[in-house]
Amino acid sequence: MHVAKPAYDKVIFELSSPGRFAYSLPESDVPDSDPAALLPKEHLRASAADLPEVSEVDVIRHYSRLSQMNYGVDTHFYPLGSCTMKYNPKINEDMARLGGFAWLHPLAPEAASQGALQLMWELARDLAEISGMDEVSLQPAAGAQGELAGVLMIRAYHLARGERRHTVLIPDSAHGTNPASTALAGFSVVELKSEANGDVDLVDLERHLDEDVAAFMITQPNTLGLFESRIHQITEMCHAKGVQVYMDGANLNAILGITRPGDLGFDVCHFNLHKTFTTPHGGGGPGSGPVGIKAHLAPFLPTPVVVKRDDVFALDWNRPQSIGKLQAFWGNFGMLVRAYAYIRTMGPDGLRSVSENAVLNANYILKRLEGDYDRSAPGPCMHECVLSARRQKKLGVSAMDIAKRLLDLGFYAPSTYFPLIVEEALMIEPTETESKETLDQFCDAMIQIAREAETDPHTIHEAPVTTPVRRLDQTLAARQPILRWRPTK
Amino acid sequence: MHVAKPAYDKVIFELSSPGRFAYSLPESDVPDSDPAALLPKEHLRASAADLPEVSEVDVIRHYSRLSQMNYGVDTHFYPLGSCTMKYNPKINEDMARLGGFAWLHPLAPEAASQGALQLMWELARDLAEISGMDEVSLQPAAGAQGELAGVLMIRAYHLARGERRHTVLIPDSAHGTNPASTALAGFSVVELKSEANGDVDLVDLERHLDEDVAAFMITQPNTLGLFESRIHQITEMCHAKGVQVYMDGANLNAILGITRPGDLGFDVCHFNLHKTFTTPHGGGGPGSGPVGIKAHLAPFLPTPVVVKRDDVFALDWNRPQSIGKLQAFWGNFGMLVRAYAYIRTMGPDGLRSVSENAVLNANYILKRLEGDYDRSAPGPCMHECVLSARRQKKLGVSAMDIAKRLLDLGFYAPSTYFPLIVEEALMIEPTETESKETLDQFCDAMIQIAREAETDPHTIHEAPVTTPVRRLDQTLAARQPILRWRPTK
Amino acid sequence: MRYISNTSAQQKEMLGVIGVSSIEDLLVRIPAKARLARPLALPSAMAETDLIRHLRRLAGLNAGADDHACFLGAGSYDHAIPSPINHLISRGEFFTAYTPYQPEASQGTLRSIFEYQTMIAELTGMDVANASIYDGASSLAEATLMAHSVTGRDTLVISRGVNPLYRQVVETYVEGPGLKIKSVALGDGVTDVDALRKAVSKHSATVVIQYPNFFGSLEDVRAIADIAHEAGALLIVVADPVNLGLLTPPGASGADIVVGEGQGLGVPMSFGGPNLGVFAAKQELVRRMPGRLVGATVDVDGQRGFVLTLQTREQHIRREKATSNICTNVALCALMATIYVSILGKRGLRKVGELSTAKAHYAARELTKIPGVRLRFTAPFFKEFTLRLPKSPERVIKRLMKDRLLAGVPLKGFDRAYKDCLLVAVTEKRTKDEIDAYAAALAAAVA
Amino acid sequence: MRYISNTSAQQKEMLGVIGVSSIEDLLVRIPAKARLARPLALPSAMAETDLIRHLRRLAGLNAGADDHACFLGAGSYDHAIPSPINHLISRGEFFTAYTPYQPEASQGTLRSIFEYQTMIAELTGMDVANASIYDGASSLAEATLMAHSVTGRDTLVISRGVNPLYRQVVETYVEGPGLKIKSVALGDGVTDVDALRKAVSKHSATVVIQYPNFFGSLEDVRAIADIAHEAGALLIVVADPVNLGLLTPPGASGADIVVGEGQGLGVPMSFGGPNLGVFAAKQELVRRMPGRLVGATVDVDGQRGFVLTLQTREQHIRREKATSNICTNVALCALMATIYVSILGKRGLRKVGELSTAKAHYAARELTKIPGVRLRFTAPFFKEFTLRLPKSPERVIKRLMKDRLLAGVPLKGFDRAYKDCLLVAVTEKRTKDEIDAYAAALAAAVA
Ligand SMILES: Cc1ncc(COP(=O)(O)O)c(C=O)c1O
Ligand SMILES: Cc1ncc(COP(=O)(O)O)c(C=O)c1O
Repeated sequence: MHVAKPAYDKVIFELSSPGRFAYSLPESDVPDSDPAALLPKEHLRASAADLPEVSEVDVIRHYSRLSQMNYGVDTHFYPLGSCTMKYNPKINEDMARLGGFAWLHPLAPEAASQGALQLMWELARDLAEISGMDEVSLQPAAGAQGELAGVLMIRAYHLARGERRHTVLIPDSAHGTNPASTALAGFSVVELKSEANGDVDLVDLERHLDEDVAAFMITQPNTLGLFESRIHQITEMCHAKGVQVYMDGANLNAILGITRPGDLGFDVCHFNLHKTFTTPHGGGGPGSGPVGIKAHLAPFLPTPVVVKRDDVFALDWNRPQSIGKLQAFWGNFGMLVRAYAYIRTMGPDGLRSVSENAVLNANYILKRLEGDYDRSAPGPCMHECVLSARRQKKLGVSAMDIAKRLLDLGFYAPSTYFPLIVEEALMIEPTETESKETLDQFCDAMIQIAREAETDPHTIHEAPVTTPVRRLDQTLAARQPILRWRPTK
Repeated sequence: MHVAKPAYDKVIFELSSPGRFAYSLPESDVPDSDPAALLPKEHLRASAADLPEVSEVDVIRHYSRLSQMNYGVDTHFYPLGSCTMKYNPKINEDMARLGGFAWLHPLAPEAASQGALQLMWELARDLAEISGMDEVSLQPAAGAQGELAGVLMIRAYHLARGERRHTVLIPDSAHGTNPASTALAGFSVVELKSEANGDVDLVDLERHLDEDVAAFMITQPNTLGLFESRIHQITEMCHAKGVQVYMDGANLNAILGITRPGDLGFDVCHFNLHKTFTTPHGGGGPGSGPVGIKAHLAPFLPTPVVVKRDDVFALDWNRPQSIGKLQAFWGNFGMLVRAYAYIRTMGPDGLRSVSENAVLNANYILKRLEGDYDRSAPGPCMHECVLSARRQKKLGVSAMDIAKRLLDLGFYAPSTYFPLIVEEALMIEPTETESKETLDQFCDAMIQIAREAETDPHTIHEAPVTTPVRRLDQTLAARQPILRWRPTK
Repeated sequence: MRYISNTSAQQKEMLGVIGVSSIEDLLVRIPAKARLARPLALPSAMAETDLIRHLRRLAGLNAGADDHACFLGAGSYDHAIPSPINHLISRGEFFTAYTPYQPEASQGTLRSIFEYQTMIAELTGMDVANASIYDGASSLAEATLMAHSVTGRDTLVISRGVNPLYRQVVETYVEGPGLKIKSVALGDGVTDVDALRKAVSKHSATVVIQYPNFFGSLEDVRAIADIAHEAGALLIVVADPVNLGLLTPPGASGADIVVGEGQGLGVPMSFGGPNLGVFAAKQELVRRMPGRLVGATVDVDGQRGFVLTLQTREQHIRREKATSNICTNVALCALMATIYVSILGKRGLRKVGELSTAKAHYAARELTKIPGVRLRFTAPFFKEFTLRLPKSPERVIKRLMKDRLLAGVPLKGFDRAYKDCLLVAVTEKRTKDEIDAYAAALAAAVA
Repeated sequence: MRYISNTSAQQKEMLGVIGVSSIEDLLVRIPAKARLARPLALPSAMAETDLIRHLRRLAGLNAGADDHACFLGAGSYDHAIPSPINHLISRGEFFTAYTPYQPEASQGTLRSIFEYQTMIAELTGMDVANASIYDGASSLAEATLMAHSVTGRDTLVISRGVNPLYRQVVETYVEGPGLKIKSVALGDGVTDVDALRKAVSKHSATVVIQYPNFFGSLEDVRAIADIAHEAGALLIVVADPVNLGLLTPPGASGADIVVGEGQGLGVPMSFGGPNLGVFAAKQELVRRMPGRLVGATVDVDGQRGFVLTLQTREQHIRREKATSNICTNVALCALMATIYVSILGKRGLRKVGELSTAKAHYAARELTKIPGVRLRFTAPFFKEFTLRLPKSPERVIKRLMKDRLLAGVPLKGFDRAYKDCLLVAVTEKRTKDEIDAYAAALAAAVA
């Protein structure tokens, strides 16, 4: 019988041995290099920071082993809804590491950064075309920062028109960053109840639309994976009341080349390059969250804006109405290179095909699983489907249990308990990069778990048993937080 | 309880789906590009080769998973004797991939290859200094080819002096490539019995030395990990009879900066850059096996020789007495870059420290294990130690069983059953890159196995149980060889 | 398409299973008038070789620090990046994993973040650090919001020694909550302590300084901490952790929150992003911190393991009441920093500081030997210093580019008062030869 | 030392356990007169940044195909290398593993070699392939020795269409066994079949041809196979597997052994090495093959697994009677090829052939429009062809280097009869623009 290897259980500090080292630094080649002679004493650390003392082989082996404790898209199907865990092309990595990109200082003279600026300018233009927006800022570091930028531009827009509006409407199905970003921008959030399938409740919307409302913020397709059909009506209703409409573009992977936020009437839309445009997630970032806007919001774009003047690219700082800066420099350029490489690789037909296949794959899963799990909404879905484990829950098996069991069966888990409006939600986003074979294996596993819930819930409750650690005590972690390593005496 | 994941069991062909593809090729940008119009019909394949049809994500996931089924130095201690499985520095990889190296065509004009030629010239000079030889050819592709080159030079040397010598003396403790290379060079091999500790039996040697002997070929330190102390006497005895002395340099990691083959009287010595000089083993190559010689053999060096003339580096083809070429081009250049980077990184003191620590580590293991396993020889060893499992064998536990059990305990295995003169040999080479902590863990495991052999041999016989597959049927594989994949109908 | 796995035969088969005849049938909820009736107007697909050619060309138009001697700083630094980092972070299991929501399948990421938190806490001299914020500037902005929420006060007192780009980001972030900013002028290269004392009041949520500051000078953190604390304000110190192997950690001088840009810890400059926002604080502030935190715990078998913890601070639970809106952060950059700190270690990180100090001071000595070139301030500096030039810095920069020298950051764009100034950063990577070449070229340029 | 893990404290501790007082005490068997009394005369240790600077400088002196349009061939080709290859082979588990002696801990390597063997067999049209030989030339040399041992005959009949560098390696390898070589002249770019017929006899162990041959021309393999087989000799065909996605596999034309250089399958040119020696043969010859073979089997639980098999052919078992002395081979290059073939696949590999053919023929048409520039032969060619130039090829090459064009391989060094000839290779990677630029530059150079 096969047996699991004992898991590796070290923290780098535990490999430390006094005097060991992995660094390679030249000796000083300049005269008079004693820091004690160069710096006032009070600025020199009294004692060395307690950092690891390890060799290069220690480092390589430790982090190689740690990596083996992770599931990644490169090794596992990762059906994490809302996250678009598609395959991250390797050529993008090579391109982002080209010397002229990776080693370029952000404050290098503009004349010596023309290639980087051109890439940004073209990418912004391409994202504008893809989204049907008029202009795009590449500066936001992730989706949530794109939201903040977008909402701040809306705020500035109203203020510039002399209007003080204080609330933003957000459906209860929204991602947590939507209300959080909105609050950060100084608005009060009014939560709208969605219809059961995540559609906007038009009556409720109508009721809430007034002069205090600055914006309505929705996700399209919505977080149940459905396209909001009455979108034109919605954007018109809002505009009629002077309300700006914000689209959370996290689900853009569903609609590339099929429909465009700008054409639907949205005023603002952010992108997640780390979702739709293949930049890797890296265990939680870096991402990149460009924000697109219609022309009336252009004066408020974050500074600086990349512009092209007579074939020369430049950073334009002279934007008196700008909301200002979001991060110190121009955006997560390394991610921009990857997204640019991806868009150039795919071309217009390729991008459309991405969405078509993403939709096909999600519907295939939906079809194969609808007998065993409850659907959250009728009809076809877009690029993801949300199932409910409420049937399994009655048998004592929760969405979380199902997630854990999937880990044992060789899959990462779907998103669970999101959107909040679906009980025991299992949000499954396969992406276009997965094959039917993989989807079938996953569906077989899901169906097996549905059977086990009926006949052998113990196996599910015990899961995972094949991972380096088994279920972890979250309560203990929160009650007695241990947030850093300390030597045991 | 933790349970092992079911192993991945695919061959790339089994992921194939007709019409799927991972390649990216431009469309033809030249006119008239139909091959049927350009090439006579009989030269065009009648039907396409039956190759995989897979996507890029299939490829990445498949090979990432396959890699996870391997142990490498980056993940495991690899105490494989005679193989010098030391840590392979990552910076060497970066250097070998520089555009001007990796993308350089071997027949680029000399004027446009000066950097590559300089590197080769310097490396040859450095290896000569390290070994105390007069000249070094970098052309041999691995140790065995270095041996072939060395023995052929000896052959040419004798012939050039008008002597026809037909035999080469090789101790019974030698690596298999020594007799194989010698035979390939057209010599008969006479095997000399070694003393129990692998030392040369001087009486026996004396008896065999005559005018028909072209060379005596030994490994120094020998394959039991011991330095042959009477080496000067041996080389002098040989030289007195006109016999050339060849040193298999596989164990050079023991003596860097401490002693030099050239100073010991050797006429020829090959290097394994993939052992001593950190080029990675890659699952079985590529390696690089430069060969060093004394001046009297220089006329016979393989062509071309890298030379420096007035600060210009060139390939010298005008070597009328040369043994000729060993591979099409100049040597495994990619490996030469790595070895060069390593030698420059270490410097003279660093290299000496390598050998000192390699010796220290081996002796530490020897000391810690000598109570539980039989030593093959008394006294301190050099960079590796050979133990015998003859005690365990009496309990029904063989060297191979011990090797398999080690896999379960998180270590690759020592070399087993080599050298042939040690019964149930376990040849352990820790290398200098391993820490005391790792050595202790390994020794603890070895001692645990020695205990298990006494109390629980069943566990050892069942091993390995944590690997993707368990013990494999070698007999079946050889009796009914299945050497390629075929579709199942 | 090589990134799309299903063949058209499979697509048909799947449509059959679904029970529709085309993908169009799945898009029925998208009304006709919403449909894009034409292909996207984008360049058509490029093959890999063409793409490489194109991007190599673009990259070739930029003056990277790989083939220029880079004396630029001001928030991004050309420190040496040990080779193993890229090899390790490129392993797909790290690179292509999501935020560790399923901890059992993410122990690699979780453990490395736990290590990262420990290292940052050590370096800054604080109790706890989070798993990262986007960059140093947004990290500072988050810190000011946190100070506001902790103190309930509305005014931020910010030294003009803080990177002006950072101050701009703070301005953006405090627009929503409507906080007020009071700027404190510099004396001779460092915060004017008297002016600061006057600026601080019982409305001050925080005092913000940078150490070493934007101009490279070393602030008296301890004195400023006392002023802040006397007024009941928190002291936020912006500090680059790569310097803290040698310099006194702000935590030891009284900082309540330390933020900063961690790019110097092994992250490529990459035209300014992605970066690594470092965020560390005192223990008592932990439940007010923005961003993710990893904590140690045990599994059902009692084995040590790691999880995301104290998540009730975060947006996915607390929504509009969260401490921050941050979700995706810069975990991979934190991993780079973790590996960097492991490699440099206790002694190496100190040595980076020592070498940077030595070379910066050598450079300052050599450059100021040139007639007309002077240090703008007399305050002690660390690895970066401000020069006053006798000729237009922009012209000098252009001239030195010809020698493949990136001479420094001209300060005119930040503050016209410094229009004759050049900010010069010298890391451990710069050689004496490069500095001497710089001096020679500068001498010629201003002659 | 960063690559040496033990600290001096640990070294002392270990010496204590061993029971000696210094490392010197462990070296007692090395006699004093054997000891090197001085440090090695090598440059002293370089820090990583210095090393990078130094090696970048050396690399910069070379004209790589990354920034030159490369029309060089003659055994090494600038085919495009898909990006995933380097990412996958760089995974430490592949990169730093040894030969799979412990199969249970080496299934990754073993499986990939099994795949490789299958692909090479498919491409060459043979029954079995081994796990690799050093390079195409040594692979050919091994094949001739194998033909000798299979037939018991002593003469090798080798066409002058075989790469002269390969023929030199064969000469080296057959020196020991004392085999004789008969060269067969070329007719119009291909082996003179009449001359071949005359050269073959009952002493011929093998006939060796190359397809396409050194000059780029396509040999009539079938006709030559018949001649060889009539005389009881084995036919060895040297062929580049990257071409065999499009071209008729030698196995289908009667080859008994197919060898060749597999570098084109995703292995960087790297100044000529490491390369990938391909070796495939008919089933009945398998037990005489050199090199490693991986076979499928089952484990004790009946699960499929892979092992090194038929090892009694090899040196570590058979010693001086082994079929070859080869031990370390080029497994990692075989892995590159395996991944390459997986990525290109059934259709892609054919397309590489089609594009190469199309571009080579376009180049030949364009270049021969230049007055005085002609094809040296009229025989059909594939992706490589031989030009006769009106001016010294060496001069032309030098001239075209200025335009970042690597124009071709001058043939003078191989055979003075071709001193006015240039061998030009055109892979799928070359663009029409590059070819047109080449034509323009050549026209100017010979005008
Ligand atoms: C629907 C939705 N909106 C917003 C976000 C936030 O994006 P980011 O994590 O890039 O800040 C996410 C991320 O998961 C999301 O799924
Ligand atoms: C002692 C000895 N000699 C020779 C060789 C052969 O070297 P290579 O595998 O490089 O051909 C080896 C390889 O293991 C060896 O250990």
